[in-house]
Amino acid sequence: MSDKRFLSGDEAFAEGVRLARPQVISAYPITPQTVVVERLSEMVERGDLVAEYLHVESEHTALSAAIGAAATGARTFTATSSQGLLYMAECLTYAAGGRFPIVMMNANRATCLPWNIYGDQRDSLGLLDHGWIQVYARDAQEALDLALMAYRIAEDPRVATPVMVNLDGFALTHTYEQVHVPTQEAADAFLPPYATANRFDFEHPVNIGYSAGPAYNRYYKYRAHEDMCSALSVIDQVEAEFAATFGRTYTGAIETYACEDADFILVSLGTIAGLAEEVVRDLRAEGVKAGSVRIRYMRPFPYEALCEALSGAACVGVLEKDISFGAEGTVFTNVNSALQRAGASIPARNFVGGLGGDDISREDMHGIFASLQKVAEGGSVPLVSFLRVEDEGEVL
Amino acid sequence: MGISSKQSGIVIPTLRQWECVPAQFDRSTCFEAGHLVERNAGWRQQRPVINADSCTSCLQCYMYCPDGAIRKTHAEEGSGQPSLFVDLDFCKGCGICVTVCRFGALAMIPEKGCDDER
Amino acid sequence: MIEVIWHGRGGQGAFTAARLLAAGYSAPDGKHALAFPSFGPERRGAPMRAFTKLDDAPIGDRSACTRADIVAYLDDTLFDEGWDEELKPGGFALVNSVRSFDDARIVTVDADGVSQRILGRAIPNTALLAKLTCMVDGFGRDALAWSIEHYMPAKLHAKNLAVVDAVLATGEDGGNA
Amino acid sequence: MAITAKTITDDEFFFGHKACAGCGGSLVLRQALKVLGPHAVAALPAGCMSAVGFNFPQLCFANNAMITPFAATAAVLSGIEAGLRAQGAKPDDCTVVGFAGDGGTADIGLQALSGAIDRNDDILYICYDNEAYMNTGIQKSSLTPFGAKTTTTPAGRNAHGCLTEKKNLFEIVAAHGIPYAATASIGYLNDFIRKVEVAKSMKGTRFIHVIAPCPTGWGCGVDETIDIAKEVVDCGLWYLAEYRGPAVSDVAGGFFKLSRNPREFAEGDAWGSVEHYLRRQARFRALSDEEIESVIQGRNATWEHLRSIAR
Repeated sequence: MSDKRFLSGDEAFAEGVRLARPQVISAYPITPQTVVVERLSEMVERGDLVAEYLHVESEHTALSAAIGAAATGARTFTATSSQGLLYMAECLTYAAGGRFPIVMMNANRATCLPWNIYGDQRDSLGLLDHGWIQVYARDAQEALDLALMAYRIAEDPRVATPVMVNLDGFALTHTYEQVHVPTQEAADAFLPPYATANRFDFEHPVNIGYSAGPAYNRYYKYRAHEDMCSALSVIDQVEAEFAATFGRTYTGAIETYACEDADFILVSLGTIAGLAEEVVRDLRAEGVKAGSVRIRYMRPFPYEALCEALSGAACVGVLEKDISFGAEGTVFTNVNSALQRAGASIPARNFVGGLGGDDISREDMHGIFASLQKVAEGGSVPLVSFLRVEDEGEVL
Repeated sequence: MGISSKQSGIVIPTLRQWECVPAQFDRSTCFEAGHLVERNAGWRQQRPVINADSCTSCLQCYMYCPDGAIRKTHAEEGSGQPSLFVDLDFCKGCGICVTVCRFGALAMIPEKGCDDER
Repeated sequence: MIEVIWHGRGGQGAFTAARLLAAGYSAPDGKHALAFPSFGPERRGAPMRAFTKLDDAPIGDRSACTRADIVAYLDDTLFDEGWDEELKPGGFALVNSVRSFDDARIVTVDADGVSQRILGRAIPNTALLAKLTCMVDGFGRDALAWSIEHYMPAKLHAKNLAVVDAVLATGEDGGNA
Repeated sequence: MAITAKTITDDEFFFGHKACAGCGGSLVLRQALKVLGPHAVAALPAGCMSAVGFNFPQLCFANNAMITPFAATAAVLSGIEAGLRAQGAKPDDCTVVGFAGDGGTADIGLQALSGAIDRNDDILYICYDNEAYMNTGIQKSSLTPFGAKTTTTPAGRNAHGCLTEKKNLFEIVAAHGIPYAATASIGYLNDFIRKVEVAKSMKGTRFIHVIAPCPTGWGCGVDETIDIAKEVVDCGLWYLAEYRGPAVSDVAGGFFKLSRNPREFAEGDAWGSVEHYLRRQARFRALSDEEIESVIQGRNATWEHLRSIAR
């Protein structure tokens, strides 16, 4: 049912897109997304993928063209990264508001200035409020599988919301590993063709994407919110079907590791959770009850699942490649909100690292867990700390 | 089918009764085309009147009306010329029809005081 | 875990070597590998690095290796003072060189010479990989051949396999080729 | 067969809209859609015509139509066309058509338009030019002519309105080698309708730039729209022309043709003179006689150029 291949995250995702049979692809190259659009171009050239490939002149047009194509009922794909994502930001709201189930891959990359092409997650986390489902992959296999699942989730009539699949720039997009590539037959069995009433119709013409004044606007926003919330259960259903078809299991909006009896739990996103789990394993061997939570879906945000995973902890850490200047990391804000909803008075600390592609090492990770232990013992640890930033005045 | 007037058989956005039921529209911005719920009659301070005796059916008023509010009646059997009327539900009273008429067959009159003032 | 750091210049095939090693090693079920370049734009001729991580378990740490079991140099001119700072205890440097070194930790292959003779161009990566088949458990000649056949363009298979066999013919004791 | 007042369809595809009384832009949409017929798919960016055309639940397009991000008219058109074609769902008589204003075309939308022409996507782009950002309340665009007062080019002691010349959008578009580009005026409706018909019959990217006066922004009577749209042509400040690219004309550099080439222009303050045209609009009220003379000189230079390139 599948073919094992040694692929980068970008290449794996392109394979997933091929299997999903998008009818229109419009994309503009940007590092570190570029390999995806190169592979898709090759697939179209070879005839392995039958799609209209629009060589657009900008990211703004990439998503706008995808919106136009989606309005005809076509399955569409685009991909971007960083400044490109920001450049198409206004179009994100058109896609979400129009309830067009576009799937977009975003290669997580730092945002300017200083100019930097390396991985962090400030690009997508800064756009959480634009109505897209946001999911973060940990490895190339999950990236490929998410390409297929994202269409199922986005196109589910109860959801009808675009999905942004985030891959850590370089650490995932450019790292090669073994990936099971499903057969087209299995992919087709899992993902049927897209069918919708939200499209142009020559028998019964429609107006799409109109304006709506104060008397009506709120209903659209309310429904979008309700549907996004209920997408959590659709995600579970889609993953169950995915497991039945392909034999690979995913765990919903979060993934937990050794959390059941953990005192110190570190919450993170994307590939860095892999290192967190290795460090948890080391700490467990030393008798420290550590655990790791990987948030897979930032939107819809998994309040309940997080509360359940974190409620027994003595201290929670949130490690993220993001900072909301003048506030704190956005993931931290969201996690704290979940804890507050559960009425849990668990101390939590925010660790900001990996910005602009900076390494997060095993030693850094041990340091974070040491800080969590210190907090639990009543020690003083700043609410928000930047990893690897020396004290003011120190010569680097 | 709202947009096709049953009487005339032409395709045109048409007024209809509408009830606001959010569940019927709130999941996408995709809705039946040509769905009108309001007239534009209230915009008018004056209205055009057509003097049928002077009208040559040259159709310039029909062509140049930005609102499509000069409408044709279907020609009677055997008669080649359509006659024209003003759709007072949607005429905004701009007066373009009067200025483009070379035959003086249209004139603007004050809206106030008209029997069917809307 | 076995970690390999590759030093080369843009265009020499260091990252291809990193990938071929990882792909061949992890082809059997239960074996895992990551291969990645030093991230960023690659410029022809500029010194660059690539990394291979090999293990029996899934590899969570995707950060660049700082110390490796094997540090491979595709270009003799990159092999310089301080080379042993990247070595784990017991590690080896593998150098494309015709020089001889009085240090048991340095293994050399005349990869330029072999590849020039067989490929007609100095593309040293498969010659170095051939040497690695003697140094990495679970990455024998068959695994390398499988990698070449699956991840190199078809027209290059035969000649690269010839390079591998030429290197191996000079002795499988890890001695200098 | 050419469409005339007698033969044009009775169908109305843009009706019940909330455009200002006497709006020139709405006439562009009304007539273009009548020519293109029920299978046209229209896309409109944020702007007057989308704001007045579909404000839920008052939806005034009888055909398939959608809104686009401001900068993305051509981009969305490309997507619609590709989507229909990819699904084999595009009727033979379907024109994918965009209607964008001067700002939405010559300013923020120019990049997407250039991209679509570069790809030669099979779309028709119609720019209705009312010479300023009217939907937001009359601000200068790059198609605002010299001397026009807008809310961002006020006429005061130091400056008499807009200081820049109208951008030469038609030649910019033609320079791509586009299969078909034309200029038109709603004052010459038969000419406009003919050009829409020509565009409808062709494949690839097609572009029509049609001048569409805005009584609100230009400062004239709501019943003057058509007359003023005629006069701008007759006084030579707007020209009616067609361009056919090398691929369809077999002429290197393309084939440029004037649809109207008056032997002479009216002078003084007679109807059809530059002075009459400018003086009747409040937006040009601050212009001095010298500035009007400079507009006339500019007009003359433009026509010298046009006549030199026309065949």
